[in-house]
Amino acid sequence: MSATMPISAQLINLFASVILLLAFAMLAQRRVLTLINLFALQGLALCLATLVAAVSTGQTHLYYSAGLTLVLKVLLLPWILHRLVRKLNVKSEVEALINIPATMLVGIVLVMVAFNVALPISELSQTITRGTLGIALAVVLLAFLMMITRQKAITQVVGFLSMENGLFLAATSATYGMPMVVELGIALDVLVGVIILGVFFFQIRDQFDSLDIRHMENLKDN
Amino acid sequence: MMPALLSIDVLLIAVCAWLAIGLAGLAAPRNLRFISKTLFPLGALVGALVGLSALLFLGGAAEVAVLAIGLPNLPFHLRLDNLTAVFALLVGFVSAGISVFAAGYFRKGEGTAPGLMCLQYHFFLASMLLVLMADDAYAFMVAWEGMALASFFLVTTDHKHAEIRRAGYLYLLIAHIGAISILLSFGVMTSGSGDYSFAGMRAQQLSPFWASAAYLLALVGFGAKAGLLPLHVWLPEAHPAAPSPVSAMMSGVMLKTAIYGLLRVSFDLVGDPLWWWGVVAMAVGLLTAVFGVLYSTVQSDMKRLLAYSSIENIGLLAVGLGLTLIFHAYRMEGLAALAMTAVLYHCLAHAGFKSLLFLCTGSVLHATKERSLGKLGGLIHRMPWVAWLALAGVIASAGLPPLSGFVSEWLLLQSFLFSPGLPHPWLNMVVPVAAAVVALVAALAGFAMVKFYGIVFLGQMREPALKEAHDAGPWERAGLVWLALITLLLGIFPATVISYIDAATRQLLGTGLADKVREHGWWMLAPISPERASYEPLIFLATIVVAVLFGRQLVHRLYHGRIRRTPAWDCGYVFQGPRAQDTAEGFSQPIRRIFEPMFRMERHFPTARDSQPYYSVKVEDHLWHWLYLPLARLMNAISVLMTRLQGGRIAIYLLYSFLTLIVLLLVARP
Amino acid sequence: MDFFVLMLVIPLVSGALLTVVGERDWAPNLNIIASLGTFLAAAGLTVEIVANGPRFAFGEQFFIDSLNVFFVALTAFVGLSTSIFSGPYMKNEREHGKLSAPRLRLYKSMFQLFMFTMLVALTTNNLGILWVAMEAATLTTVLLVSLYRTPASLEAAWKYFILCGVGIAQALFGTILLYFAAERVLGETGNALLWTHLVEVKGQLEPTIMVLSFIFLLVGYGTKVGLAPLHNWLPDAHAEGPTPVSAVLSGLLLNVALYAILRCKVLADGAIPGGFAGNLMMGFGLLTLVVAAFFLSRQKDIKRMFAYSSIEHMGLITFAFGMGGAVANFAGLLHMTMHSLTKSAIFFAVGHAAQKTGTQVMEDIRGLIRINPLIGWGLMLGTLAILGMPPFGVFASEFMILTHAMKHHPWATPILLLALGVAFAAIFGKVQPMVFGETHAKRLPHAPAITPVFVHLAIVLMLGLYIPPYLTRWFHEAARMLG
Amino acid sequence: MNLPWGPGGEFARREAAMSISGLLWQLLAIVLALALAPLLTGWVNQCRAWLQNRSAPPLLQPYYMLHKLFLKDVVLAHGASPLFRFAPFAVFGCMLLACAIIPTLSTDLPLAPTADTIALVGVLGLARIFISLAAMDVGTSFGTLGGRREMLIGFLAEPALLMVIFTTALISQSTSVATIVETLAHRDFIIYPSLAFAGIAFTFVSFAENARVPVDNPATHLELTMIHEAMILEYSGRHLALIEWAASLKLYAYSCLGLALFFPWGIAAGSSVLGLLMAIPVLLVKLVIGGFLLAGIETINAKVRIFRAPEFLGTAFLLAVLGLLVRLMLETRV
Repeated sequence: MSATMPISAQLINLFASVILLLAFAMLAQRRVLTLINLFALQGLALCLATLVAAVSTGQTHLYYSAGLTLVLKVLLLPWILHRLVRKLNVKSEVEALINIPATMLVGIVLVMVAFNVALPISELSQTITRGTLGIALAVVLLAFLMMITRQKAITQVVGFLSMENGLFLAATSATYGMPMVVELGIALDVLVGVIILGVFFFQIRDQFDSLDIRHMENLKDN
Repeated sequence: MMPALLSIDVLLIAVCAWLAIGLAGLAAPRNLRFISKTLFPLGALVGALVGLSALLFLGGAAEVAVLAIGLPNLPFHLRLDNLTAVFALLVGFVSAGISVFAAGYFRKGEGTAPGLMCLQYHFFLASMLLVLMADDAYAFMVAWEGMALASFFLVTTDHKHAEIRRAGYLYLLIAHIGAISILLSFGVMTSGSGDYSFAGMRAQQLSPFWASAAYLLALVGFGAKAGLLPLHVWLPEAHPAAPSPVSAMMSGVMLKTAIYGLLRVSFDLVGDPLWWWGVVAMAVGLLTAVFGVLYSTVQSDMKRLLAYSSIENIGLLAVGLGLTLIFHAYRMEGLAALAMTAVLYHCLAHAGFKSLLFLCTGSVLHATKERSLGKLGGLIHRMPWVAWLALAGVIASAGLPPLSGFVSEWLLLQSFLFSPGLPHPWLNMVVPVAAAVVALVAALAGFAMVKFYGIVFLGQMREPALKEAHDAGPWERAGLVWLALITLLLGIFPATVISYIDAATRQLLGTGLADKVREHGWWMLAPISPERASYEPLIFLATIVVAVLFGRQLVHRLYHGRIRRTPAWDCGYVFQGPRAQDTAEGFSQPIRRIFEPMFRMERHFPTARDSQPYYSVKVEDHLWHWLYLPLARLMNAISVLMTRLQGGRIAIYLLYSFLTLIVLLLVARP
Repeated sequence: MDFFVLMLVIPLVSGALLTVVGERDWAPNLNIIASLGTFLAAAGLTVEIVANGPRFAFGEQFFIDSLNVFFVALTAFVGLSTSIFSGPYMKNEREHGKLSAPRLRLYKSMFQLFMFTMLVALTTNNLGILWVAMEAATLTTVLLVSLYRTPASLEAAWKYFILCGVGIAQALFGTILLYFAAERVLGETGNALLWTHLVEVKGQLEPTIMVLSFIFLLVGYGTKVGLAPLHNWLPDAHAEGPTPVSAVLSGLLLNVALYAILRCKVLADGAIPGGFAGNLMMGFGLLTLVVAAFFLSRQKDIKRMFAYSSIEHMGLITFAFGMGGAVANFAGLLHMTMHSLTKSAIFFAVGHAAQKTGTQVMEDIRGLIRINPLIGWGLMLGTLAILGMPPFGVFASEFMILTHAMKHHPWATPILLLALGVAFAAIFGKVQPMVFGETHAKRLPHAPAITPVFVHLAIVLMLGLYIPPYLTRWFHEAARMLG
Repeated sequence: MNLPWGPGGEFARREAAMSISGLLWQLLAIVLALALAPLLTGWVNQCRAWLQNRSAPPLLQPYYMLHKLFLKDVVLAHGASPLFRFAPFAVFGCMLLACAIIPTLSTDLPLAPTADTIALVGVLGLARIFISLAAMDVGTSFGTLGGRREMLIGFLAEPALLMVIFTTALISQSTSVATIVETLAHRDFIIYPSLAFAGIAFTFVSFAENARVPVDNPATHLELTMIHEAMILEYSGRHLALIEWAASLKLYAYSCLGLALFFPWGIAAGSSVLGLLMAIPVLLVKLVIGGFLLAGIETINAKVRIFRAPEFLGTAFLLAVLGLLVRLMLETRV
């Protein structure tokens, strides 16, 4: 990164780093409610990054995108998740399959992988925020890792949504956002998905008396 | 003038007619009378027509047709040449007999509805004919698998028995594996040209390696259908399971389509053969023949006995084929023609006598409801027609003059005898030994046939219920007589028959026996010259018949013809019940003893303390335990390993996805 | 009215309508009528496209050419027969007490919505909307899979949701990268996700980005196709959902996901030299084929087994498209058609069979041919067809795939054949005793709708022996488009 | 035709084969066989008796036996089928044919092309099948036992016999008996080591096939040992007579075949009266010596257990194959 980088780019890079940091924090987090809050924070950082991009490029649809992120990822989804956690009486401890230090180590490796993979592409980017593509990929991979290592249904969903954040970051940083109609569609899908999942949680709890996904290992072939 | 109807058109019409007859059966699936007394005789008529038109065609120039069906870039190519015609002759005439028999065979209330069976049966016939006519890989495969499918359904007609279902499964599975192998062979023969018509394959020049690959794949593929070792296991299971006309059709006719396929590939499609192909075929054939005949002697089920005997005959055919290949590879076309004639002749002969024997078992089965040799006996008294006609089949099957089986065996041995002179010392050594084995097989076949005939038809009835047995009905008799007639005619007019089927040999090898044979008149078979070898079955038969009649007249004239009936003498023993006779197991005891390592036996001997002493012996196939079961276990083990992938844990599933992604990101580069 | 609009509107409106009116006596008929309407509209559209060539709709957002109109026709047709089949099937389920009226309402409306999302996915020109529609299809089917609300169905639906959700998220990343690559060429015109525009400039797309993009797209949509080792959701979802859903999942959804990959492959092929995309697909295809084949023999549940069979066939089709070239693409398309028709027919028969015997456990299903000969023969012939027995059409396409593979990738043929052989042994060994043999099962109140089974099989049979010239032309056109 | 050998010039086509004189000679050969066969049996029995220090039956005893049996009524078991009654005639016919095609006096026989050596083995096999089936027909314990044993011997002996014939056929490049004999008899004297092997094998086979001592004992009715006798237990009257006669014919046929193959000198090549008249005494002398040797071997051997018979015949088979190989190894490249 050269020293002549405009302030907006520096800001976006900053927010991207914050998102990555938050992804690590989520990976390390043991409590469900804090996890949701971290997710909301990540959304906020994403929103701010988008906003900076919008201001610096003057593209109007990025404003909409930022607003959408704010409404959906920062307010609506965390609220729904909070409600679910309260209604379902989820135990606040999150149990991981592998212990957290090990997870973090794997996470570091993943970040290295992501940066390496994204490097050749970043160099092609004409946008001011090209470095963030690697971060976006790292966030996606970290979220993936979180889904693998966590045993609660609800943490898997948070991981899934965090992955979505990474994707949006990628979209913003690499291309200044997707076409509006697509972004709307994606947002709608995410929303509907979370609502369906919410319904699911209740059914799962009714059937299994728990939201622990280890109870859902009956369908197998071996 | 009307444009003349080509023979290929006649055959095509026959295919359609068979299909139509089959579908007509579906129109009234439960009307047994209509189906058996109208449709099956019609099918027989079509069969006779097929045989006749093939006979008339023989010697003619190849006819081709391209149908509007098939794949977009590969429509059905059909071709009628002399090789096809010889086998079409076989299919037509033999199926005619079997269909006539079937008209009287099927009864009410047995397994599949008669209409459905009629469909399957005629579909089977049509697909066999189509196999012979197919001139591209797709048409061939469609017909080939259609044939397997139809026969599979026929085999499982009586599917409420678990072992019949198992037999059907094994059959279709091996047939399918064979089909895969055949397809691969075709693929190799196109050698990447993408032209899957047979004409395209002929045009290819394969390197020896790929030609060998194609040949070996074909050997495996067609061998699976024919019942060559070690892919024979389906045969002794499927034949007893099927209704007898179907067994007859499968054993007599269907197995020959595999021989046809081998001939087609080895001599027509693949190009110039290598000498060791013949050695491979011969070795496999010898093993198969010895195995088949030994196992046929120890069977206790009459249809299994015949099924193993079919394996033996297929083995002999493979030996003949191998010999032909060897001669052909060394450009000794005259001898190759002799061996190939033996093969073709044996195809015809075996088709006749083996279907005859299977149909006889069908009649016996109907009359007694019994397949086990241990519960039959003395049926010659109740079923004279069947018994005397079966005798013809037995003599032919034992390879004895003057019936059909002997002619082909004779030709085969002749070609063995003239094999020295091969430019390969090892072969010169090995071939006579092979001839010795063939001789042993032929002799053992006699043993098996005596056992079959003696225990089923002769002696005292082993069960009281056999007294109720009735002879075959008129339709069944007609079918049997027809096939016995084929066996007889093939036996006593070999020169005539050879002068017909020679066209196929000539087509494949460029030379034939017909000229030599025709030099000596129709009664004499002298494929090379009378000084070398000759055989006059008609005079042979006539001499024996004259001797018998003359001797009888003479004895009656000079002495008398008085007969007194008394109980049997038997060295004065009193206890002469049916159980004093040899059982099926007892009869084959010498074989089991001499060839003990060949069998996997489970025996139970009675001890002094048994309250109900009994003896039992169960003979099993080594290959099951050496090949098939380990293979099944291996497959199962792989499956068990594989299914660990699906352990039920979502985190692991996600991990798979994750790792796939990571690996691809790191590794995949254009 | 425009056939295209009609085709999209009918399922959407009828889906909403079915939600509103709830479960009534005539609701199944409405379902059928809506499906019929969709099918007729699709047929009309097909005729139009075949006659007039490709067209756009809604500006450039939708694009119908001979490739996707073929999928559209197939989807609408299988949708129609599934709706016919599900009428009596669902009635029986209700009388067995497995489903209540609200669930049936949910089923019908979701079914129509599912059709809608698939038709959108197939016809859209915008790769972003394609993604959105795929995700929406996942959501609707998640609800369908969990329809019984049993622990097993919930577990299956959950796995389906998470795995496919994650998978499709990766596809989104791939789409973003694609957009990124396209924008460098097309500029910020908003057309950078329109396939018709992309395909014109595919040669100029940056290969480095396209490699990454295609990897993400393949892994993403590949999860939905059921490529190993991403397939784990598939058998669960097929086995635990209602049978009509299994039929459309196997027969349609997998096709649509593969269609998405195909569209992306065309772009990747244009951008990346050396057949990278094709090789990747061939690798995945072979792996999938082999893995699925070995899974088959260990199955106990009939629907699960046929689900693995679907995976196996998807592997084969992916392999075919991976090989590329007119013949292989043609064969792939043909095989997709055959597989859809055959597999849905099998699921129809299996559904009736399982209903009649009251179980999906294969060892407990015996003697179908005695319970109902038509179902028995339907299952038997369907199984033989799917196993690639001539004269059924599956053999035709397998023949073309195999022969093409022999010509261009001889090393792969033994693997293909081994897998096909293993699959044959496994499936046929299990189906035969179910169809044949003795039984104690009882009759059911509602006569089964067996017509769809035999209509499908008859089409498959016909196509095995004779492919009409216009269909050939159409397929060739589509195959050529795939390059 | 591209054969590695050409048809030998010395084999003139036998145009005269079907001539009247040919037919007469053929008839003479048959009649001679019919007449001489029981005599040969009688002679062997006489020799055996001498060698065993018994007083011998008259030389013509077999004829008396036949006459007596023909006179007697046939006593038929209740369970006997028509096959049982047909079999003796069939067996007799087969043996007659066999005798007709084996050159005894002359190689110029009209029936010679009817059956070559392979067919000869076939005709013997046919007879065996008939007699075995007949043995099983009545359904007694000994009958089936005999039939089974006969088939056992048969399937071991038949290939050995074929191998012997193959060896000779390879030497003469022909399977026609007449041609073989002509070649062996009228060529310059060459030592064929292969023939020695073949000869021993042939001897073994003929002992087994004719129910002679190491394998079977023609003079026993001891149930555990008998083979041939077990099969014909139920026969009586003219049927038994025919079977006994056929057995004699078989012995005669084997003897003549052996003589023709291994000691072919003296058999006339054409149909000249002189040659034929010369051939008769030569044949008689050879048969007398052969019969004596047969009796001698029978005397100095003991009957073996039935399960040693396969070993015995296996040895024969092996020797025959060995002969064949020797033929190929040593004699083809001369």
